[in-house]
Amino acid sequence: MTMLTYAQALNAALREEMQADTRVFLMGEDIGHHGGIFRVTQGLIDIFGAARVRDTPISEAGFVGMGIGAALAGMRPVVELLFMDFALVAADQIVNQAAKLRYMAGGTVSVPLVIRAQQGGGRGNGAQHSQSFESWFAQVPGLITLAPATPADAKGLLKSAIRAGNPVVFVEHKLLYNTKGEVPDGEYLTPIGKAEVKRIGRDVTIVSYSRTLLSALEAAELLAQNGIEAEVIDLRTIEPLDMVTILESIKSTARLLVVHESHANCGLGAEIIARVYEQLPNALVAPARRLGAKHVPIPVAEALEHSVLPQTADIVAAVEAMFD
Amino acid sequence: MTMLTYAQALNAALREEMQADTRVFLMGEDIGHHGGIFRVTQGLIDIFGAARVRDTPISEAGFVGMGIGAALAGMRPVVELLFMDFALVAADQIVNQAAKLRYMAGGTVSVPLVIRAQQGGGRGNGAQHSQSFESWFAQVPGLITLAPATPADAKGLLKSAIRAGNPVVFVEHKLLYNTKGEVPDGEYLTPIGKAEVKRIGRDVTIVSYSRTLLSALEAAELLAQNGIEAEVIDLRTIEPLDMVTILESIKSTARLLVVHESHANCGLGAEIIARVYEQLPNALVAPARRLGAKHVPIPVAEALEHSVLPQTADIVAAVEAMFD
Amino acid sequence: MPLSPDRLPDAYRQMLVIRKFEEAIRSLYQQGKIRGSFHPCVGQEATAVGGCWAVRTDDYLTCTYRGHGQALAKGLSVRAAMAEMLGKATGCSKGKGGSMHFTDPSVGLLGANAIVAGGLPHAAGAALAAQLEKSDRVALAFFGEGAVNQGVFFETLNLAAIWKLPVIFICENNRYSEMTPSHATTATVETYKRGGSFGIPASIVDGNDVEAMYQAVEAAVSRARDGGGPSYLEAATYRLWGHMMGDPEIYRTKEEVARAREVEPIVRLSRRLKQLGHSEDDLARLESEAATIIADAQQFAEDSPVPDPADALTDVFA
Amino acid sequence: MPLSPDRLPDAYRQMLVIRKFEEAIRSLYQQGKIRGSFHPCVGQEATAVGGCWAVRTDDYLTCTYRGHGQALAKGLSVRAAMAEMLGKATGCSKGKGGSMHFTDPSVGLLGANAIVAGGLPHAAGAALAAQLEKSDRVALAFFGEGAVNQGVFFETLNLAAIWKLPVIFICENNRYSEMTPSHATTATVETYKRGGSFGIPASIVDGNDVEAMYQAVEAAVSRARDGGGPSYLEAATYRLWGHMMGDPEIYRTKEEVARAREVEPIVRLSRRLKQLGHSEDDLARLESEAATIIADAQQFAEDSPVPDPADALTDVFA
Ligand SMILES: Cc1ncc(C[n+]2csc(CCOP(=O)(O)OP(=O)(O)O)c2C)c(N)n1
Ligand SMILES: Cc1ncc(C[n+]2csc(CCOP(=O)(O)OP(=O)(O)O)c2C)c(N)n1
Ligand SMILES: [Mg+2]
Ligand SMILES: [Mg+2]
Repeated sequence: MTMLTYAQALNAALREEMQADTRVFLMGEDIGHHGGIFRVTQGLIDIFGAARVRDTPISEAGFVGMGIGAALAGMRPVVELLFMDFALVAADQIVNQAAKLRYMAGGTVSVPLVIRAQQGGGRGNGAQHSQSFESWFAQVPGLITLAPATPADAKGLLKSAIRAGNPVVFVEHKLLYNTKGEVPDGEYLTPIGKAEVKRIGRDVTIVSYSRTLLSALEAAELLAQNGIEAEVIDLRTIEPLDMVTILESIKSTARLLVVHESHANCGLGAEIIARVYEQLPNALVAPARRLGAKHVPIPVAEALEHSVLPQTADIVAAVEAMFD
Repeated sequence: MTMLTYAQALNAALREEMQADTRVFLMGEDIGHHGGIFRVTQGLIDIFGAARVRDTPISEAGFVGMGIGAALAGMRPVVELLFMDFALVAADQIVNQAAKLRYMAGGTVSVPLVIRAQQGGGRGNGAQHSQSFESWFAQVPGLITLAPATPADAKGLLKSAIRAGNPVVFVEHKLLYNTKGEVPDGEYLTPIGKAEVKRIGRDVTIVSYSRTLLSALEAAELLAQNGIEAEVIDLRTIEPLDMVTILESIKSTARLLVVHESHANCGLGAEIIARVYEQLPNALVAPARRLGAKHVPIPVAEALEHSVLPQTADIVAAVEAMFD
Repeated sequence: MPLSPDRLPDAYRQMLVIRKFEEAIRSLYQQGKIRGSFHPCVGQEATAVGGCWAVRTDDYLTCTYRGHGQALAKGLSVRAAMAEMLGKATGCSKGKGGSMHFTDPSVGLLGANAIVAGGLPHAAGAALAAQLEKSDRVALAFFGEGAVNQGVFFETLNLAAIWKLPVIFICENNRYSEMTPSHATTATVETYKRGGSFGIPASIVDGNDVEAMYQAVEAAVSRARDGGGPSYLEAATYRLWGHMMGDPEIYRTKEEVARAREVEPIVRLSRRLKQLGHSEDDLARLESEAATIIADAQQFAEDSPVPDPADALTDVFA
Repeated sequence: MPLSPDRLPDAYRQMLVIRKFEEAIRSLYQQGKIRGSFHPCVGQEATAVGGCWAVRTDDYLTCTYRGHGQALAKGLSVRAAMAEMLGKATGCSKGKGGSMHFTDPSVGLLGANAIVAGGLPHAAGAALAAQLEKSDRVALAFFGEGAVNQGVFFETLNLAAIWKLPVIFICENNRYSEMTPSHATTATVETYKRGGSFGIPASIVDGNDVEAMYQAVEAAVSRARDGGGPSYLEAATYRLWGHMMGDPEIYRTKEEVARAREVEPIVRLSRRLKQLGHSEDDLARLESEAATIIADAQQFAEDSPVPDPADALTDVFA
C-alpha cells in the first residue's frame, strides 16, 4: 500500500501496463513533454519515449480514430481527451466506429481501445468544460464505461480497462485528481462490472460513483447523526451495470437514492430506478429517487453552479424526505 | 384536409413557412436539385431558388455550425442531416454550441435553428444508419426534441419547430415517410410539449411516439381481442416531456408500458418510469415496463434486426404479462 | 514497378468477378432477396484491382460502402461476401454488417465504412501500429472525392504527415457525391492538391487504367515501406451506375454515361489484352471463369442458413 | 486604407485597456476572487484592435476563450466584462458564461467559444445571413493556430469558399497550443497556406503591428463587402504569458519570452507614437486614462451583486 493521489494512481497504472505490454501506447494533447494538464502522464515520456507517449494536434476525431485503427491492428492504445466535453468532436469515432466495428464485422475484429478523460463541474469551467457524459455512453451498446471514485480504483480499473480487449470509456473527474488514498502496490486489478459497498447501513441505499460518491459518503455521516444509517454503494462500472449489488442492498434497506452529476433526464439514476421496479417491484417502502444535474447547461458563477450540481445537502434532504 | 404522406406533409410545412417568412432557408445534402433522398424537399428549389435551398458538401459540423451562426444573426435555418446517425459528426455543434450558446450568453442571443433528420431501423441499413438518438438529445439541456408519428403532426410540429425560436432536433423516421394520413390544409400548428391520446382504453397505458406508435396501436387492437383495452399516448414531443397526459392516463389504467426504438438503457422509457414512481408512487397495480432496442448495435439481416427492435408482438406480450 | 503483363489476364478476371458480383447483387436486389443499402462500384474496378494488388495480403485496407471491389481484390472470399449481401449466417459478418461493412482481418481488410471519411483514421492508425512495431506493413485508405470535405479527412492527413505514417490515401474521384456533382461542393476539385497542402506527395492518376493505377500505388507503397511516409493519390474514374439502387440519375445525361462506357476499365483492359495478342477466346474464357466464381458464390449464399435471431446478441465484445 | 495616424493614440489607449484588463484579472485571480478558466491575451492586443477596428459595430465577430481583447476592441462594455469575470449578475452573461464566453450581440459579438475552432462556422453562418439579406455586413472569425488541425476549421473554409461568403478568417499564430509548440503538431506551420488551398486569398501579417493588422483586415473587409468572398489572414504574434494561470511554461525559455517583449505590440506602438511626435506625457496620459477605465470597471464589478441561485434555471430558451 502507498498513499497516492488519484492522478498518481492513474499514472502508476499507465506506467505498469506500458512496462508489462509493449502494445500499450498513449496519445493526447500535451501528455508528453508537459506530462498532461492534470499531471496524469507525468514522466512517462522519459521512461517510454515520444513514440509511445505521443503529443497530438487538436484533432480528437483524428487521433481517437487512429487509436481505433491501431487497436484493430493489435495495439492497445490509451487516448486522452483533455475534457470529456471534447468527446463531442470525436463522437462519430467513439459511437459509430469504436463501439460498432466488432459487431458489424461479425466478431472478426476487436477494438482494445481506452479513451480517458476528466469530466464534471465544480470549478467554474463553464458549460463546454463541465459536462458529464457517462449516462450518454451508457446508451451506446459496444462501450464499457468506468468511473472510479478512489485512487485505488483509479489504478485498478485503468489496468483492467487496458486489458479488457474492448472499447472502454474511462471517466475521471477534475475534482478527484488531488484526492489521496491508499493504493495497493504493483499488480492490482479492480474487476469491471462489480460495484462496491463503501458504507454499510440498514435504512437507505445511496448509489453513486465518481465525484458524487464522496458527497454521498459525507451525507451518510450527516444522516447518521439523525439516526439514519445509509448504505453507500460505489458503482465504479457504469456499463455493464452491477444490479446484483444494488438489489441485494435494497432488499434490506427498502429505500433507494441514486446520485450522479450527469443530468437527471434519461440519466443512469432513471435507468437504475426503472430496473429496480422491474426486478424487485415490491422491495421499496418509499419511492426511489435520483439526483442529477438540473436540466440547464452548467453555469460558471459559484452560486449558480452550486445550485445546478447535486450537493451533499441535497442528498441529505432527499433521504430525509423518504422518512417523512 | 388533404390526404398526404408524411414526406409530403413535411414538404408542405417547409413550403408554407418559407413562403411566410423569408428568414427561413434550408441547408443539406442533395436537398436542392435532387429534392432530398427521401423527397422531403422536392420542388422547393424551383419555388425558392438555390440561395434558400442549399446543397451542401459532406460537412455536417460545418453546415450545422453555419446554421447556428445564421440563426444567431436572425435567420431561421432548417438544416437536414440525411441520417440521424450523422449527428455524431456534428455533435459538438449540436450539443456544445446550439444547445448552450444562449445560456452561456445570459440570454442575450438566441438560436432559432431546426435540425431535421430521419432515424431508426427496419430497413437493414446497418448499425451506422439505423440508430435512434432522441433519448440522447433528451439528456441535453437547451434542446427541444420532437418526434411526430403522423403526417398531420409532421406538418404541425415542423411549423411549430421553425417558429419556436430555439434549437429543435426534429426526429423523423425512415419507415414513416410513405405512410399516409389526413393533413389539415394551410395554417396548422401542433403544440410543442403536448402529447395526444390516440386511443382510449381503461386497462393499460402504452406511451410511444414516432414509428413505434404505429406498433403500439396495432398491439392495442390485438390486445382488445383478448379483452384488454389499451390507452395509447403519442408523446410527439420528447423534451419537454408532457407528464400531465401520462399521469392522467395511468390514474385510470394503473398500468404503464413505454415503447421506443432507441436503446432501453438510459432511454426515455426509464425516464418516464422514474418520474411516474416519483410523482405517483402508488398509482400502478403492476410494475411499469419499457421496451427499447436491445443493447447491441442494429444488425442488417432481417431475422437479427427484427429481434433487436421492439415489435408489435413484443408489446402485446409485455402488456399481457402485466395481467398475469 | 509496373504490373507485369502476364498478370493482366488475372487482373482482367478479377475485374470481371467484381463487375459480375455487382450485377448479381443488382438482380438479387430486384428479386427482393437483398434488403438495406447497395452502392455498386461498377466502373471503378480498376482502382480496386490496381490499388489492392499493389500491396501484400498482410497490408491493411479500409474502404467505403462502395468498396466491394477493393474487398474482393484484397482477397475477401466471394462466397462470404455474397452470403453477407443476402444476410446469411455464412457471410463475412454473419449477416450483421451487410453491404456497407465488409471486413476480413485475415486479408488485412479492417473494414468498409458507412460514414463518409470514417475509415481514414483507422487506416492511419493501422499504419501507426506498423510503424511502432517496426514492421514494413502499409495501409491503404480508399475513399470518394466527397470525403475531402469531411473534417476527419483533414485531421487524418495532418496526423499522417507529421508522423510520417506508411499510409496511402486513395481518393476515387467518380465525379459525384450521391446526386450532387462534386465541383458544386468542393472548392478545389483537384482533391490531390489538398493532400499536397499537408506536404504529402500527391498526384492524380487515371483510375480506369489498371496498370497506371497499380504503378502509382506500388510507387507510393514502396516509398512508405522505406519510411518515406504517406502519399495521396487521386484516381480519376466514373460511377457507371446510380449512387444506389433506385437513383433516378437526374443529375447527369445519358450521353455523359454513354461516353464514360467507352473508357470504362474493363473495356480498356480488354483492348489492351488484345493488343498484347490475347484472343477473343482467351478473353471469353476468363469471363466465363469469372462467371463460374460468381455462380458458385451465389449458390453457396442462397443455400446458406439465415442467422439464428439469438445470435443478434453476440459479437458485441471480445 | 491605412489606420489614420490621428487614431493611433486611441488605439494605444484601447490596447492598454486590454492589457490592464488582463493584469487586473490576474491579480483578482491570485486573490481567489475568480474561479474557472482564464486565458490571457497579453501580447496579442494589436491583432484585437487592428482587426476589430477595421469593421463596423454591426459587423459580426466570433473569437475564442482568449478573446478578451477582441471583445473589448469590438465594443463590449469593460464593466460588463469585468463583472462577468467575477461571476456577478451584472456581467455580460449574468455570470453564466464566464471568461471563455463573452457575448454581446449589440456590438456584433456573437460569442467567444471554448471549443477550439467551434466558433468558425458561426462566423461563416452569420456571413451567410448577411449575404442572404443582401446587407453589406461582414464577419470576423478569430482563432489560434492550433485550430487549424480541427476538422470543422477545414469544413468551414471550404463552405465559405464555395459560397463566397463575406467572412475573414484571422488566425492568431502565437506559436503555442497550450504547452505544445505548434510546429510539432502541424504539417504546414504557415497556416495561411491552408487557407490558400481552398482558393481563398490568404496572407501573413505582422500581428504585433496594429497598423499593419488594421490595413490587412480592412483590405479583406472591403473585398468581402464588394462580394469578393472570404479571406484568410495569419497574424504572427506571441503569447507573453502562460496558456492559463499556473502554466509552468517549461516549453519555452525565459530568453525567448524576453526577446518577444522587445517587439510586443504596446512597446511597438509607443515607439511609433513618439516618432509621430507624441510626448512621454501624452503617452502617460493615455495610460492613466486606460487605468481609470479599468479601475472603474473593477469597482463596478466588485460592488455588483452575485446572481440569485434561482436564476440558474433561466435563459435556456427564448
Ligand atoms: C458523415 C456522412 N455524411 C453523409 C453520408 C451520406 N452519404 C453516403 S454516400 C455519400 C456520398 C459520398 O460521395 P463520395 O465520397 O464521392 O463517394 P462515392 O459514393 O461517390 O463513392 C453521402 C453524402 C454519410 N454516409 N456519412
Ligand atoms: C476541441 C477542443 N480540443 C481541445 C481543447 C483544449 N484546448 C483549449 S486551448 C487549447 C490550445 C489552443 O491553441 P491555439 O489554437 O493555438 O490557441 P491559443 O490558446 O494559442 O490562443 C486546447 C488544446 C479545446 N478547448 N477544444
Ligand atoms: Mg464520388
Ligand atoms: Mg496558439
